[in-house]
This record gives sequence, structure tokens and C-alpha cells, in this order.
Amino acid sequence: MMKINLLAFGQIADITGQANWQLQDIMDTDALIQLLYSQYPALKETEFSLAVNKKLIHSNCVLQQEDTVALLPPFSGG
Amino acid sequence: MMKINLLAFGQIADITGQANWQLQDIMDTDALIQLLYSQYPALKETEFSLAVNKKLIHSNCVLQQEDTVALLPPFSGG
Amino acid sequence: MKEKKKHTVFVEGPITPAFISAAIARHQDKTEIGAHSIFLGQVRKDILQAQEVVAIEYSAYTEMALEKFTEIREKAFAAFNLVCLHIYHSLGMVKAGEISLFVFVSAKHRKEAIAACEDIVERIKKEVPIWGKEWLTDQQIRWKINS
Amino acid sequence: MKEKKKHTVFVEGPITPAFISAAIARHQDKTEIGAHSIFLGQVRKDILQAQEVVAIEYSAYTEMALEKFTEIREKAFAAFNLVCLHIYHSLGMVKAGEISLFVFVSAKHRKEAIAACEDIVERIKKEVPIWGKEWLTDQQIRWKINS
Repeated sequence: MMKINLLAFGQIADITGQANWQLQDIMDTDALIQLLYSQYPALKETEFSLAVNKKLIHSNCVLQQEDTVALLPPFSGG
Repeated sequence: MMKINLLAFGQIADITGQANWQLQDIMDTDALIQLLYSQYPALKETEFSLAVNKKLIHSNCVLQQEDTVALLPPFSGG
Repeated sequence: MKEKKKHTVFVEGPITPAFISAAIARHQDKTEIGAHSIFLGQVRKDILQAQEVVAIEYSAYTEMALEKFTEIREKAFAAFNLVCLHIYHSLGMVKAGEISLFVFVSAKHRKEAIAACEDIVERIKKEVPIWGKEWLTDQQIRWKINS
Repeated sequence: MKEKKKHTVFVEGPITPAFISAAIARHQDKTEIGAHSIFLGQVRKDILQAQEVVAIEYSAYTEMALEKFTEIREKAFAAFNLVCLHIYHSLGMVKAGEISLFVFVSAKHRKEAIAACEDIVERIKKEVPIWGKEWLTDQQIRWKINS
């Protein structure tokens, strides 16, 4: 049973209602996004990026045990 | 009898030995430069600009009573 | 990549003028420096739908942000001839008029310091996972959008 | 040309970190500002024919310099969307490691502040009648040359 860690920030955490949780048996980031869209339909209307283990990804990415996936709204530091 | 005021700064004042003096009956800046070259030959080897009444000039300029001519070596502020 | 150690970046609350002057003073014995280029981001009292921004509350994905700041440092030292580089960013509440970002670049020559500082500020805004929550006059909040 | 009055520019001796932090602090109630771009010129301990520069003694054609600084201010306000602009330059002795030039540009947005600051620094170096006499380790002097 494969476990991954989820992190959500900013307005994404407002939608998910949690900033830090775990999910099981998610093959890859495309599957993760589909699951999140079904759980939190408001995410479909929201711009965000994914980071896997602190690296931004730009296409589907296979997930492994204990990977950390972060849901990142557009950055607004400075 | 027309009188003008001379100012010298930086390495130019080192050559002229004075920073502030007067000259009489100088028609224009070309005549002034010739006079200065004859009085201070080292000026011929030295880069400088002229300002008449605090404005840089780029060609010969007729001088009038009480004009102030400044001899300005290359600027090195900052 | 002159400096490999982890650098302090995040400051809790605003970055004060005293903090900035202490940073400047610490560089007066580095006599190979001829130019400092400094950028300060100050929280602007923007008006959004007739409400003023009274403060911005900053949060970050800290671990990833620190890696990004390290990468930005290393790229800056590789691209520009710098002596020193320090970056400080606030977390938590920063009121309008207070400073939330302090980028401090020192070089022998002004052109390198100025060009590096501009590049670093742009990268921080685009590449570092930090978010600002704008608190408005009527207690509403809005997520900041960088231009 | 928002500001017509004569501005203080010349400072006797070095510009201190405390002077800089006081200038920054005075801008914290100007809440339309979002970005400050600051340039600091620091006296560099250059090596000239095996002698180190220990200090620079600055002099100026003060009346003309003040007119030039006013012109630089006016051009900057015309060319860039600025909130504030302050320029300070030392006269007299400034030791290696100390600061002799402080350009402080504030704007709503970072790009205007950064571009204006760079332009102003270049103009000060090229257009303002100020001279630096470099004092070397062996008590020799040399007139500074700007690059």
C-alpha cells in the first residue's frame, strides 16, 4: 500500500480545508489531480502548480512511497 | 575694462596653483584657453572642460563682464 | 558558488530600518566592495473595491522556498561578479508602509551589483513559493497577485 | 517636476548606516510606495602601484553640482513614475569601507524604481562636477578616474 503526503498552500488550502494530509495508492500526478477535482470541484476553477518533493513538475509524474506533493497557487512573495 | 572670474578644480587647480582668480579683457573662451596654455603649459597635457556661468560649453563662447569660467577636470564623483 | 551554507532568509514580521542599517554596517570592513544595490519591497496601501490593504500576511512552503533561494544565490554568483548577497523576506503580518523584502547585493563595480539585484528580485517574485494574504479595511481578505 | 525646492545633497564626511536607516524610516508613512531601489557607493580599497587607497577626499563645484542634481531629479520625475527621490553625496574625507553616495528612489512599482535608480547613478557619475582625491598608504595622492 503506497502512501503519499499532500501539502496545500494559500487559496488552495482554503479550498481543501486542510494543509497537510495523506493519500494512498495514487499512481501518478494525473491520477492525483483527477481525485482532487472530484473531491474539491472548486479546484477546477483555480490556478495551481504541483511540486513533487519540492521540485515543480510540468507534466505527469509517477509517484512513489512517501513522496510529498504540494499544491501551489501562483506565487505572490515580495 | 572687462573682468571675468576663473575657478579651477581638482588636478587643474594643482596645475594653476590657484582655485579662484580674475582676468581682464578676454574676448572669448578660445582666447582664454590660449592664455592659460601660455601661463600653464602643463594644461596642454591635461583633459578638462569649461563651464561658463555653471553651464558646460562645447564650442567657443564669447565672454561678458563678470562671467565665471570654471576649469573642470573629468568628474569622478560617486 | 562561493557560499554553500544555508542562509537565513525568513524574518518573522516586518524588516525594520534598524535591521537594514545593521546589515549595511556589517559590510564596511569588506573594503573590496565599491557598490551596494539594495531593493526593498514595502507593503503598499492598495485600494481594492473601495477597501484599503492594511497589511499582508505572508506564508511560504518553507523547505522548497529555502532551496529556491539557494538556487537563486548560486545562479547570481555564477552570472555576476559579486562580493556578497543577502536576501531577507518576511513571514507573518506586515502592515502597510512596512518592509517585507530586502535584497542586498554588493560588488566591486556598480553595474554588476545593479544588474544582479534586478535579476534576483524578478526571480524571487516568480520562482519562490511565498504567498501574501491581503487584509483589507473591512476585515475581508484577498490573496495577493504579483504583477 | 513634482518637487521644485532645493534639496540637501552634500553631506560632510561619510554617509552612515544610521543616516540611511533614518531615511528609510521616514518613508514608512508614504503608503503609496511599493518599492525602494537604493544605490550605495562605498569607497573601495583599490590597489594602485602596490599602494592601497585608504580614503577618498571629495570636492565639488558646489553651485553647479546642485544645479545638476536638480536637473537629474527633474529628468527622473519626468521619465519615471516615482513617488520620492533623494540623493546624498559626501564632501571631504571618506575612508575605505565607508559610503560616499546614497541614491534612494521610491515608486509604486519595482520596475520604475529600479530603472530610475540605475539611470540616476550613471548621470551622477558622468554629469556632476565632483572630484575624488585618492589618498594612498604611502601618503601619496592620486585623482580618481571614473570607469
